[in-house]
Formats: sequence, C-alpha cells, structure tokens
Amino acid sequence: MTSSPSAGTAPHGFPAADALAPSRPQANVRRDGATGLARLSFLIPTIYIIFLLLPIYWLGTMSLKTNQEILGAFTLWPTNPTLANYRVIFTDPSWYNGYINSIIYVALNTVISVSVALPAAYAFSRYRFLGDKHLFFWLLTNRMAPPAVFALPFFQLYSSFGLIDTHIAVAIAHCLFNVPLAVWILEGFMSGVPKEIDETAYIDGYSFPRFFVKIFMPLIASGIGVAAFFCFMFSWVELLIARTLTTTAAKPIAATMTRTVSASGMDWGVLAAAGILTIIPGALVIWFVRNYIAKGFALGRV
Amino acid sequence: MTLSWMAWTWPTAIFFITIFGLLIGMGVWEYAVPGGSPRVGILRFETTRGDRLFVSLLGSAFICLFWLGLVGPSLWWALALCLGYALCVFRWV
Amino acid sequence: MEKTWNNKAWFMVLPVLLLVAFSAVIPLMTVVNYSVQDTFGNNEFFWAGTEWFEEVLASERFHDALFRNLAFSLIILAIEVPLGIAIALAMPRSGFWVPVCLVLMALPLLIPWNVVGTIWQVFGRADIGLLGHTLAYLGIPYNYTQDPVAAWITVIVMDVWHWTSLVVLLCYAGLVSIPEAYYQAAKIDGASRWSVFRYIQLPKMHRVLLIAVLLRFMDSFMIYTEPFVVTGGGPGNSTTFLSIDLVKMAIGQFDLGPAAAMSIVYFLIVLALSWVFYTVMTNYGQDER
Amino acid sequence: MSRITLDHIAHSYLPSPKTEADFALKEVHQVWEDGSAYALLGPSGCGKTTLLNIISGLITPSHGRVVFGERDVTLLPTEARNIAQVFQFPVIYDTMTVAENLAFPLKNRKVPQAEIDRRVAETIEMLGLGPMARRKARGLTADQKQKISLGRGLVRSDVNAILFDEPLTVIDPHMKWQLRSQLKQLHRRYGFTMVYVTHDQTEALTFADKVVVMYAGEVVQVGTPAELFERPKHTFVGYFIGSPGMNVLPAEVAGDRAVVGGHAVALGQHYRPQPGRTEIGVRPEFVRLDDGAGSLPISVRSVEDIGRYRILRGAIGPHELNAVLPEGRAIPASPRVVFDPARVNVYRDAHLVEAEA
Repeated sequence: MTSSPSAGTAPHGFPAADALAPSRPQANVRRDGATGLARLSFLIPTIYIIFLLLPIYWLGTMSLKTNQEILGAFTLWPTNPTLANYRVIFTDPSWYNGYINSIIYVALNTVISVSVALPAAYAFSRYRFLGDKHLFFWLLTNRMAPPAVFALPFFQLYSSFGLIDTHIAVAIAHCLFNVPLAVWILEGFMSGVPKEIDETAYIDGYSFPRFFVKIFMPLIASGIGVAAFFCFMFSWVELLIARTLTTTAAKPIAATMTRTVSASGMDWGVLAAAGILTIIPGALVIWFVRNYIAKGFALGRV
Repeated sequence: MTLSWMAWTWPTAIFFITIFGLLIGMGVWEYAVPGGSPRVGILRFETTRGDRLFVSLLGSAFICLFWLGLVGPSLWWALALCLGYALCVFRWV
Repeated sequence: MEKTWNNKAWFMVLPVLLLVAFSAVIPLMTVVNYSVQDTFGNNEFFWAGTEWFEEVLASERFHDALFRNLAFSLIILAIEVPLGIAIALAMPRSGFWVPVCLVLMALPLLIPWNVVGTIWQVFGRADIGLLGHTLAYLGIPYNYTQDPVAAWITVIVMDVWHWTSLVVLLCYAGLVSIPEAYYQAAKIDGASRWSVFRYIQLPKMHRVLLIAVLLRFMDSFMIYTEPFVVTGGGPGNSTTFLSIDLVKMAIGQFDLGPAAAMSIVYFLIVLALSWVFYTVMTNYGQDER
Repeated sequence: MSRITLDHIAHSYLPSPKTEADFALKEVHQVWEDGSAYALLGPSGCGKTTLLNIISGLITPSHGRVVFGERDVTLLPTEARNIAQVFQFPVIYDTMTVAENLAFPLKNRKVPQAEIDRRVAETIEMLGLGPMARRKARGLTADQKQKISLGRGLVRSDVNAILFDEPLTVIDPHMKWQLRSQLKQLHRRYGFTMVYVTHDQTEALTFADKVVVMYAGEVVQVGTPAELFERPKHTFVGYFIGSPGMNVLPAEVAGDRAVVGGHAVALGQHYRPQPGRTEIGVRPEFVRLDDGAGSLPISVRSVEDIGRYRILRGAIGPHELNAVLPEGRAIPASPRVVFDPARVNVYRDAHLVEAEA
C-alpha cells in the first residue's frame, strides 16, 4: 500500500504535481508486458537487415576498388577508394544510355499501366457486369504466367509490328504483368471508398470524368501511389522480356551489364559500380513511398 | 506487317474457334439468364457456370496430357472422357 | 458493398483488356500453334501432331526440371514464410525505426533480378567474395560452380535474401491492421504469447499470408534470371529449372516445337495451381461476411 | 465482484504536467459500490476512455491509486486485475466456436475441464446463445459477437468488474434496444459491478444506477439520473442531459431574485450575491406560457411538434430559450413565459451554487 495522498484538495481542484509524485515514482509508464525476451526481439529484424545489407555492402566496396585490388589481397573495405569505375560508366554512352533507356521504359510503363488500370479498377469495384469475376481472374493469371513461356512469340509479335528495340515495346510488354497488379491494388483501395461519395457527386451535378479526376482520384491518391510504385518496381527488375525485345537502342542497363565480360576477363569493378547504380533508383523510390509501404503490401484490403 | 510467324494450322484454329465459341455462348447464356446460377457443389464452395466451364476446360487439358503421357497418341477416347468429365462438372460441382 | 449491375462497365475495362490481350493472347495462340508443328526456321512449318507433347511428357529432362522446380518452391516456402512471420512479429509497431526497417527490407525487392544474381555470384566466390572467402577461411568446403549441393544452397539463400522481405512486409501490413482492442482482450482473458499468435495474429494475417504464399509460389515456380546468372543451371543440370530449360531449348537450340509443348504443360500447371490458390483466397474472404 | 475506489486519480500523458490543461484526466476521487452499474457519460475526448483504461490497467495513472475492494491494484497489469471488458467493436476469436470462445479465459487460467464445461454451458444459457454454441464465431452478427465478448467476462467467477467501452456502437438500432435491456436484466440477476462508457445519454440514463458525467477531463457530476435531471451541478450537465438541454441564461442574482436581460425572475430560495459570472439554469420542462406578472417576453424561432408535446425554440434577447409545451394550447403571437421558481438553479462560473439555508 502506498501512503494515502495528501488530503484537503478541493473537490474539483487539482493537486500540485509534486504533492503526489513522491508516493508514486515512475508510475507513468505504460505497461506492455515487455519481458526480457520481448526486449531482445529487436535483434531478429536487426540481424535480418544485416544479412540483407552485407551483400550490397560488398558490391559497394567492390565498386570503389580497382580490378587489381579486387583480385589481389582480400580486404573488407577499399584501401584506395577510387571512383574510376563510376567514371567509366558515366563517360561511356553505351553504359549511361542503358540507364536512360531503363528509366524511359519504366516510366512509360508506369504511366500506361496506372492510367488504363484506373477505369478498369473502378468498374470492378463499383459494378457487376457480364463475366466480371472471370475477367478479373484471367487478368491475374497473366501476373502468374512465366515470362519464359512468352519470350519467343513476344519477339516475333513485336517485330511484325516493327516495335523491336523501342522503349514503347518494353513498356507495353511489361503491362502484361503490371496492369493486372495495378488493377488488383487499385480495386482494393477503391472498394474502401464508400459508394455514397459517387452518388453525392452525381447529385451535385458532376459529370463522370470530372468526378473521377476532381473527387475520386484525390481520395485514392495513396492507392495510386502504391500501384505506381509496384509497376515501377516490377518493370525495373524484369530482365528477360526487356532483353528479348531490345538490341541496342533501347537496351536496359541490367542487360548492358553482361558486357563486362571482355577478352581480358571480367571487369569486376565496373560490374559492381553498374550494379550499385541500378540499386539507387529503387532505393530513392522506396524512400519516397516509405510511409505507404506497409499499407501497399496489404494491397489496400486488410 | 506479316503474321505468318503465327503458323496457324486448321486443328489449332478449330481449337481456338471452339474456345471462343464457348466463351461467346457463355456470354449469351449469361445475358439471357443473368447471375450464373451459383450453387455450392461437391467442392463445398459457390461456383457459377463460368467457374464450371473453367474447371471443365482445365481438367480436360490435364486429362489429355495424362492420356498422352500414359496411354498413347490417339486422343479421341481422351476427348470422349473429357466430355464425360465436363458433364459431371456441370452436373455436380 | 452492394454493386450495381451495369454492362456498360465493360467499356471501362476495354483498354485493359485490349492491352493485356495483345501481349497475352496472341503469343499464347502462337505457342499453341508451334506446339503441334516442327520448324527449321524460315517460317516453314510441318505438322507434327501431338508428337512434342508425348516427347515432353516422357522426357526425363522435363520430369527432372519439374521436380527441381517443385522442390525449390517448397523449400523456399518452408523457409521464407515462417521466417517472414517471425521477423514481422519481432518488428516494432510504431516509432522512428519502422520506416527505416521497412525501407532497408524493401531494398532487395527493387534490385534488377540479374543484379541480384551478380551480387550473389560475386559474394559467393572464394577469391573475391566475402561469403566464399570467409567459408574458405573457416575451412568449410564451398564451391557453387562445382558442387551441386553448394549451388542449391546458394540459389536458396539468394532467394531467401531476395524475397523474404516480401513476406515480412505483407505480414507486417496484416499485423499493424489488428486493432489494439484484440490485444487488450487477450490480456484480460489471460492469453499466453503463443495463444495471442495462434488465435489473434495468425487468423488476422490469414489473407495476407495467402497472398504471400501465392506470390512466392508463383514467382519461385517461374524463377529464371537469378539462378541463370549465378549458376547458369549448373553444375551439370543440378539447378536447371523449367524456365531455364525452356529458354535453353527455344533460343539456344531453336527446338521451337518441344519448347512450345513444354511451355503449354508448364503454363497449365501454373494455371491450375493459381486457380486453386485464388479460389481458396476468395472463398476465405467470403466466409467472413 | 468488489468495490472500486478511485483514490485521487489523475492522469497526464505528458511526463511532467505543469498546468491543469496538461491533464487528460483531472483529479477524481470516487468510491464505486459493489454490484452497482456506473455509466461514464460525456462527449468524445472528455477523458472517459482514459478513466476506463486506468481501471482496466492499460494505463497507470500518473497520480493516485486504484483500489479493488481492499486491494491496491494501481501497479498491477490488466491480466492480474480480474476484470472483464467489452469493447466498442466486437472482439472475438474468429477461428474458435462460440463455446470455445467462452472457454478461452478459463482454459488460460487452468480451470479443470469439468468446471469449464459447466460454466460455459451456464453462460451460453444465460446469454441465449444455445443454438449457435457449436458454430464458428466468425459468421455471427455484431450483437451476437458482443454477447460473446460479454460472455467471456461472465464465465469467470472471479471478475471484479465488467467494463463496457461504448459496446453498442456497431449494433443495429433495433438490436441495440434489445441488447441493452438484456444486459440490464443480466445485471439485475447477477449483480456484477459494471462500468459503462457511452456518449449516448439515453443509454446511460436507462442503464446505470449512477451516471458519472465527464467534461473536458473532469468529472463534473456523479448522480442518479433523477439528480442529474433536477439538480445539474454544472451547466454542461444541464446542457448535455435532457433533450432539449437545460436553458442557461446569464443573470444577476441577489436574494431570491435573478435579473435576466432586465426582467426579474423569481427564485425558489435565497442566494447570496455571487462574484464572477452568474447564470441561471432552467429545464425546458419547467418553462410555462404565462403572460402574468413577472413573465418574460420570448421571440419564437420555431415550434416542433413531437407528438405528446411541442418544443418551442425561441430566445430572450440574444440568449436561446427552449420550452416544452403541452399539446392543444395555441401559442400566442408574442408569447411570454415564466419559470417554475423551485426548479431554477443558480450557477457561478458554470458550477451550481447552493442556496442559503
């Protein structure tokens, strides 16, 4: 039992903070049942993150070493850090064009995917129509179809349209798996918006396009962001189709990396530098959407 | 633009025409009798006509594959089996 | 939400339909056409009937690749799903560290797949890689270019490295959506930590877990780039998965017919499994209403 | 079941609160009787959930002690306090059946199986959940789910109190009424101590023996529904309870008279002149139409016909004044009203002033 608090405070009065504090030291702690074990639980994610970062760190150090240093004595960090490898990439057009190509087709793909997915997701979330459920499943199967199955006919299809080695070809081909995903994510977010909002807007005299752009899209802005992020992500990391559909003019950076095998053996330093450079755009994009990541992975539905 | 690389043959053309015909047929059926007559069959969850068609087609594909792998190249009996299977699916699933 | 019946909604879906059909239906039909014919290039085709299917179905090579793929997918799921759940459970629910953790964890997901392969190819080498060098220093025999077991371990560890974060993020998203009241009620009911997991967290994560299992199964079943870069399918054929074999056959050897037949069998398997997962997923959701 | 003593409880979420505004819950000193039903009533953000969480042990108050019976539980965690709680949204274990849900708290406390079966059967019968005992709890309706969460408390014999945190929020209106009366019945029969948080006055008044009205982190009055109605201790109580709420008019009070906007109003008792801001409060029910001596002119804004009576919404000068009038008497074009002198309360700085003896 603690000592009884000071008497004589007014009925609605308010005891001075220090009058009661001595009898209840450190009482203002929320109890979460944090046992000793629970306090150590941060170790699991920490170890996991170290595991994730080690290989990336290794690539990073390699990119700052010369080939002699890489193949010579084994060191945990570069003894003579050099930016020479990066200089090679930024001065050679066939290297940095790979970057520009990747960014162009990824951006194109993101824009196309999200803009066609928006009306479709709206239709799926608001209406029932002939064959809707089967259509939805069919879209999803494309997300699941192995790209290796399609590689060759893809090449021929796009050649017969004269699209080989263009950015738009890769952008459209990536729609195969990005559009279904975007529809899926957006449908989840849209279903969270009450239908009454649509009806109120129509009563207020909004036309459908104006309602969609002015009222509805701001409401699901985070959903659009999440969908765009996923489209960016899957278009950026995909290589098989991108490589099949390009030769030189639209060749992605990831495909350019195979060039480092030369007569004199592997150019490890440049390869590592190119690898690090392909990680950076992804890292930047994650940083921008960090507050939506958890929500996005729930696909707006949980 | 040439599409000769698609290498159409009559059997595959007939195959795809049949599939599209089935899809259109289902569409017309759905238009005439909307709702897809959902019911809970032996798989213990709700299926509609479209689901049953999908299960029949996918199942038939596997029946043909097994037939080719285990029995032999003549698929006529396999097709008959598929038809029987599809009827069962439409009846009980 | 009650949806209204409106067939005009088709017009909103039409762009998606055309765009996806262009990239999906035409190649699919082409693959079917190839699968019943033989070609020597030059757009000349000869009727082959079901020959390629019989060949593929009877082929040791296909069976092995299929078995390897299934084994790989099951191992991946058995490691990544429990690990992902454990990490998600151990993560803080709020505070400064949450976005930092999430960003760092999401990082491997945004690395191009061949770069992932390159990272591990380098990392595992005994001469220039940290992992290979350390293992060699400790006297543990490890050489993924010679030893099939080492190659398998490398490919699996690489996949765990690459994709566990997806499971973590999905589970984490499921966990943070559980209202605080559930934990309070469990405390009042005197539930143990295990009961909280078993009766509150796991049921509430059910949906996202299914998505995780679905995505991980499908992606690991069609894995191509990463093992191709690291091992090239070797040593021998020990890490030759279906996709690798398919690309080898179609592009390397230009055996279009068998490759197409194999694609179709492969695609049918994926389709059947997808359908099962999708059905389970949607029907679980309906149960709740 | 036991008595709950809130011994000079106060709570601030800040580490070192300086002024009164830093406190989410200002000092409360109350003893809640064993077996009674208490309702915590107030608008959102008034501190009622903070107080409930202090009782349930989710929050440790920064000042004062919580005592159950004779036992100081201030520092005990929730699970050691032997309380039960029903939350705003039904909290049930989805994957278990109804019976398993009810058995869960007993199983966790290692109660023998035979005892569990007996008590679960009893509780199921008590709540009328018999027909669905073997069903998965997931598929039930919201009111059935709330019954299950209540049942998880009732099934335990050692519960000190059952806490309800706005438990009817997600229930359909017609089920709300039914569930509320069922709850009241259960309380009468089994006599558990009950603390019920709500912002709905009807719920609180029909339900509780004592209503604790909270406003801006402060307990402004504890009383029976009748007391709250007749002698609101704070103008907020008068305004919050009753529909429409009490009329509050600024007035100068001297002796047994108050002056409102230049008009004298008779008071039932004698008051000392009050310093500060003085107001009189009178319920619309005690405002009559009368154009005799001492009446006040009222401008009519609207008249609402409720059925059994009419509500006249008007104003005296700039101040709103409502009156509840019987059916069937015409309202004159420029009506005048009088107040029932015995029912007029005097407030200083929003708090009730006692009359001189």
